[in-house]
Amino acid sequence: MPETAIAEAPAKAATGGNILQVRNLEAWYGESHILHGINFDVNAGEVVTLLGRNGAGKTTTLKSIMGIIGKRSGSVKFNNQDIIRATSDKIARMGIAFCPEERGIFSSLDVRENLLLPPVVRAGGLPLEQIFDLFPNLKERLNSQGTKLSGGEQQMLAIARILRTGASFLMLDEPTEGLAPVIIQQIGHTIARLKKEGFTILLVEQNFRFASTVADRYYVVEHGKIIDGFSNAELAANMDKLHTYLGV
Amino acid sequence: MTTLTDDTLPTTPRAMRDEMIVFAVMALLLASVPFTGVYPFFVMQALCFALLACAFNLLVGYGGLLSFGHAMFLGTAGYCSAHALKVWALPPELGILVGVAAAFVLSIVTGYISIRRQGIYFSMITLALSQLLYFIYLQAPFTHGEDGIQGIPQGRMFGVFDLSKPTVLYYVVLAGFLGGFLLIFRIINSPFGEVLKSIRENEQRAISLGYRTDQYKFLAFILSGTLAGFAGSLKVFVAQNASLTDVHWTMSGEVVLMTLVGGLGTIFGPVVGAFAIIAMQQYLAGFGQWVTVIQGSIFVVCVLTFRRGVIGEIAHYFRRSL
Amino acid sequence: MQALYAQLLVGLINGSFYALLSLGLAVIFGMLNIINFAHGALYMMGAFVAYFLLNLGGINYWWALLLAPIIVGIFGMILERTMLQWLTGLDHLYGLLLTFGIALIVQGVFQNYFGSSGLPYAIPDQLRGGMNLGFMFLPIYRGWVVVFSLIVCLATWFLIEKTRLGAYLRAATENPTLVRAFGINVPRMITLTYGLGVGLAALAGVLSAPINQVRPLMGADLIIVVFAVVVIGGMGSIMGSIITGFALGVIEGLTKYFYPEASNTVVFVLMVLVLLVKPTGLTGRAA
Amino acid sequence: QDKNIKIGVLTDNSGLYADLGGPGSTVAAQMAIEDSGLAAKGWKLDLISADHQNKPDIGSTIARQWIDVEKVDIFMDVLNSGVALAVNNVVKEKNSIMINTGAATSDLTNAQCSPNTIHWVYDTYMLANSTGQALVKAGGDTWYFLTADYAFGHALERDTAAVVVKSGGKVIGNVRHPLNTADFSSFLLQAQASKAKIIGMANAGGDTTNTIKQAAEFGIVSGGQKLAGLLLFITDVHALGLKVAQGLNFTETFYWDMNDGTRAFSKRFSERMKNKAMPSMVQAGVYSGLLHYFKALEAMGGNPHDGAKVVAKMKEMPTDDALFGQGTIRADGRKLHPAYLFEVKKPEESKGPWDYYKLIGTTPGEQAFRPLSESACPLVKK
Amino acid sequence: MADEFILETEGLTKEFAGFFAVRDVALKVRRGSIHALIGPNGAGKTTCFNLLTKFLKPSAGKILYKGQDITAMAPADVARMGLVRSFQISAVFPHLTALENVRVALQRQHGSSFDFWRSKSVLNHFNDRARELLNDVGLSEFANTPAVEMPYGRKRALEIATTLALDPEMMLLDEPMAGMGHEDIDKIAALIKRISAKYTILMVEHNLSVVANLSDIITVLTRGQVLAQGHYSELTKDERVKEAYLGAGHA
Ligand SMILES: Nc1ncnc2c1ncn2[C@@H]1O[C@H](COP(=O)(O)OP(=O)(O)OP(=O)(O)O)[C@@H](O)[C@H]1O
Ligand SMILES: Nc1ncnc2c1ncn2[C@@H]1O[C@H](COP(=O)(O)OP(=O)(O)OP(=O)(O)O)[C@@H](O)[C@H]1O
Ligand SMILES: [Mg+2]
Ligand SMILES: [Mg+2]
Repeated sequence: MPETAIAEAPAKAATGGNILQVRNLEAWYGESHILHGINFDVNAGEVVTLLGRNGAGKTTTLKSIMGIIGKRSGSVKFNNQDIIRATSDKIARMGIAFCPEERGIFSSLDVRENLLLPPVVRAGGLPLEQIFDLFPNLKERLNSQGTKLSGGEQQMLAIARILRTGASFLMLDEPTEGLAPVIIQQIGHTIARLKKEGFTILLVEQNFRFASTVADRYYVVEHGKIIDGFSNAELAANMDKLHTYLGV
Repeated sequence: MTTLTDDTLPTTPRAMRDEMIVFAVMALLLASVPFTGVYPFFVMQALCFALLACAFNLLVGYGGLLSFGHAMFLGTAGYCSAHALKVWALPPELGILVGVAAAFVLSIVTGYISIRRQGIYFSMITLALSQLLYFIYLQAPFTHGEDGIQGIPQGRMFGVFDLSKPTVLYYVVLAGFLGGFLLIFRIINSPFGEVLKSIRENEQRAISLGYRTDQYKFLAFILSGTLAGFAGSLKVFVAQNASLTDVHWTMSGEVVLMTLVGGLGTIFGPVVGAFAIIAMQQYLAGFGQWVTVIQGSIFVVCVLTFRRGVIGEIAHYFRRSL
Repeated sequence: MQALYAQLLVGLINGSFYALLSLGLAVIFGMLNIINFAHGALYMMGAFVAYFLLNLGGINYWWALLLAPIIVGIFGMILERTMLQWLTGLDHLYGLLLTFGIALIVQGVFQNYFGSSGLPYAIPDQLRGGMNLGFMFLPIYRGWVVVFSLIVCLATWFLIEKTRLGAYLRAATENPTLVRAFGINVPRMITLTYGLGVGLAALAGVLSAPINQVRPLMGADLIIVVFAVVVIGGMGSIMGSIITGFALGVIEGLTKYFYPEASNTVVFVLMVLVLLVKPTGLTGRAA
Repeated sequence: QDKNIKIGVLTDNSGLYADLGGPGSTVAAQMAIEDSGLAAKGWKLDLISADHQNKPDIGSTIARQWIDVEKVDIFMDVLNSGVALAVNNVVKEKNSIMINTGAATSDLTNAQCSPNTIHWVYDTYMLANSTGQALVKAGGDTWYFLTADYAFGHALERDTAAVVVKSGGKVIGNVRHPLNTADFSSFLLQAQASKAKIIGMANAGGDTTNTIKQAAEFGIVSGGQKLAGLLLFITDVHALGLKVAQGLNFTETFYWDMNDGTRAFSKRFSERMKNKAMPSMVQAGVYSGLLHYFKALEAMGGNPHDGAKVVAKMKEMPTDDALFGQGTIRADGRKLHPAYLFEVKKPEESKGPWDYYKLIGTTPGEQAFRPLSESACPLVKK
Repeated sequence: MADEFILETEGLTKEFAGFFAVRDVALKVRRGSIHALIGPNGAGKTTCFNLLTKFLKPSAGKILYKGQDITAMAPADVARMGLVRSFQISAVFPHLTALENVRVALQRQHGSSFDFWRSKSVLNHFNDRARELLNDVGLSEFANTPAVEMPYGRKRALEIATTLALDPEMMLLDEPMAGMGHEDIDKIAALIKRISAKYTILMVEHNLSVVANLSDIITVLTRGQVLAQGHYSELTKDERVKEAYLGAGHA
């Protein structure tokens, strides 16, 4: 697919093309070598989940794609463009958005400012009305301080604010951690709706039960490597293996 | 906020032994100074500042409290000792006692006010208190303002040691320094020191274990302030004057610099730092107007390139605590 | 009573300098988490640049008001790029020591070339003379300083608290990596912010050149007081430092009238009292 | 007896007083060495200098080290009263010599006088005396003092007030300001309100220059009041510029444009200075004091390296040089020479750079300085 | 009565500038039980803990511990009475070794902690007890490892060992399993079960299987107030709990 076509219709590019290609990705925190050659692909319009134990390197993988880790090597192609050397602000402007594990709600900003913080990087983001449709809670709390929201609302806010930007490729890191079951369900619904809207989503999850309700495909990360991958259809056949990988 | 001493290494019995060896070497080197032709007054002055820096380091390196007003203890003890020696004509040992007692009282008062504040606010409140004292001393008649207390008699320590003899004075100052240093060393490696370290590491946790942390910080503050006062009293015999320089905030800044250059939170760092800075001041005096520029550059280089300080870098290299 | 009014007004004038300087410090602390000890030296540079513009380039006061902050601001940005940016994430102490070193270097160099007693800078002709207000003789220049700095302070406050840029800045203080991952060039923004804070200092320098001697050490004595203002106002709080700056000027003015001996200490007494009652300053966020 | 002399210039090279003494003092000392012609007569002269950073303990440590290690024979300049008093003690203890040309405190020749110290150029007593007396005589009979709030300021105010009263004037008020005040408007308003004819500035350095500058702004001088500086130097006038400094009255004991001798020296001096500055009285004192010291040594036929002995010899010999004219050194170490009351010219009166002063009165040395009868110096036999 | 319930609150309330994080909570914790506090995010669980351990001052209400009113006490003093907490974010002394971590707690128990003139070698006689405690939580081989270098799950275990060293009567655990992998969760759960034989435990946890397996009784908080209380099996049937916490789809 030629690049111009993607630029014109970013959000609707859900035609199944290969949007992200990670090859041989290695990453370091200071001296410690964390990723040892990660390889995987994400196709436009699907939800892909990275599974793995604590410290396997899932978060690190997302951060390396986003360009917010000290040192990395290998190749990360987004829409056929190699972004391994780009700084994170450039990467964001190409249309990748990242919702971190710790949510990153700013306490010195109110909810509205938090929501409007990320600049619009391309046309095609969700308009505010649609966002409030997805997360009615946020509309009521627009003027309260960001970190005064409850944990679940903070998580919604964190997702909501990257939908506005026009980025069509979302990376969500453990969106359910520390949340009450009722809120986890809500987030599941949201992800399903986003998929329908044409977003591509790369998800990191510990909560396998939750992941299985939203994902199209899975990759398993261990010791900084992808050790397995299968689609939702193959899930049942792979349950045993998953038990050994994750100790579920 | 990151802590100042991120990479403090745990103290093991082996580390204790290393430290004792280094201490013995240091004591021997210092004791042999009068036989080497090194100018003793320089060393004496450096020893006083080294003790001051060690006392300061006790508070910041092990208590996590960065005081930006430690000059107030140095200066207060200095003025009080000087006054006691000159006006009341007390013998040296009592003169020192008066100075140390004054610093002790001052540290109780200022500690009581400042100890409950955290981080930068603690630094600022100590700075404010020391500035207050500075202006009081500037105006108080007994300090003689800008002129300072001059021509302080040195006298005879315990009626025996004639302090006007440089060699005698040197050993008295050295004994004072080593005594103070050993006390600090002991404090750091005492049950109290252990608690202090754990408070620095995680105060909330220490509280939840039932420690009334303010009391420990208060005691650390008093110990540090009193020892800094001891350094101030010793210095009176070396410089034979007591002046506003010793209470000015730039002196507090210099103490921070010494400790930083030597290595924050290391036992020997402040000593090395004090010697380095004092030597620099002495030998740069000839560079005329470039002194401040050179001094400033050292600050910059130090912060940008070897933040752990001399001893800190060495210790880090050998993975030992020194 | 009349004398009292006069003192109040005079206090306000001093307050303008405190406000401008502490505002710059607060911006830098709030956004970069650096306690900028070089602030006094940069203030001094502002005054010197105005002097050079006039004496070497024949550029007058009005242009200096614009140019000096830009020139010194650029100098500040170079400092940030080459040194300060390496301190991100470290304890405050290191930023403080580094900028202290920079201040020593800058002051030393200026002293070496321009001596220490200073250089004269005349009041611009348009602002010469004074008005008789009945209760006092108000030099027009001083009136101008109050009005102008008030405007600058409020404009800065608006820029930082009320605009998009301000939101970026505040967010970047909390979590620069994340803000950058949203597509904002944070390092450049921080550099510009430091430039802004420094520019404010330089602006105060230009304003003070006609009143005080243009001396290499003119900022060194002021800096500690300005620190106190920032601490009293609450570290990093923009409005806090503006209000405290002006208020402190007035309080100091009153002290000079009623008990002049204490006018240098009153700020520290105040600081101790404020911190005892309110540990994070008047409007400060928790440390 | 050998013929080696080592001279140490201990001064403020980097601080507030660096223009007053500083590198210029070293230049003056160098010129004195050259002009003495001693080198040609087989003497060996060495000069070192250092920055005491205005810290008494640094000053005294350097002094001690210079005497013990560098074998320095004589200390020159030593401005800053605190440092001077500290060095005074060291010099006395070690039997060295100090010719102090920079410090203001009159204690150096009073309670703290020493057989090893000569105070050459000026002191607070003289400044108060000369300025106070002359101004009252010229009609300035009501005074308001603006005083730096510490020992030095208090002493200056006390001494001047005494002179004012003795000469028939009246002190109608005072205000004390803290050291290193940046803004004097509050105090100036009070001084203005007092309606005194003379506002006496009992302060120094940056405090004085800021007072003057801001007084101009508040229209104090144009309103008919006069400012009297009690410790002010030509370097300050230069820094202020004539526009601001015009009309100021104060006392100095040396001005470059007094006569051919001073002009010749000053021209040579200024050529050697980086910023082409004319000599201050402190720097002039270094030159003149050193020449007298050399004369004494020559008369003794060598250097005995015995401070008290050399100083005694210097006191015996009358002084005479191109800069301060003829004079004597008293038993208490006070060098006597005339004091001049100057008024700063208006900008239009000035013919060029550094043309700043009009002489408006001269007090002979014997009357200008503290009389021995009032001295608390133990060296003075009563 | 006082014997049956080790901790009781009456009308416990905490207000943050008009917002009630905890409102009128009456909690009774039975001696020797494992009592769980659950509720949606922002329900006020952590705030409750902070009130009980005095890290926050209640706006209103009363706290009785062992029949004694502790409402006005300082946090350190509450800890000294045997009511000890853990933190939501793991709290250890990072640059002390595991052994030293535990020893700091033992030292408080046995005095001498102000002795600045004695050598710390006097502390060595605590070593045996410290090792015993580390052994209890399965950390024997980590005794000389600085806490920073330990994996996350082990830090939590260390925290519990340190707490045990105080020989408390009651422990408050705030999300002890947060962010842990499955194996670690099982280990810590087993540990908690084991120590509950001796101590009373009040804990906050979002992991339902843990709550279901461990707790004797559960209190559900929402919007700062107690919504329901009972056994897991009862609560899963409660419509209000389903709506507020478990979610519609919960089996
Ligand atoms: N800032 C850091 N500095 C050094 N090492 C780090 C840092 N952050 C993470 N690590 C290490 O990198 C490894 C991978 O961490 P990562 O956060 O990617 O794991 P994860 O798979 O996301 O685990 P989790 O499920 O706990 O979030 C871990 O061993 C971790 O200890
Ligand atoms: N210091 C504070 N100031 C203002 N509001 C606060 C403060 N601390 C907590 N809150 C508010 O009180 C409510 C309860 O917070 P708390 O931390 O107790 O929730 P929680 O039940 O522990 O939630 P979670 O499961 O996410 O940990 C939240 O809405 C929170 O925003
Ligand atoms: Mg992760
Ligand atoms: Mg919580």
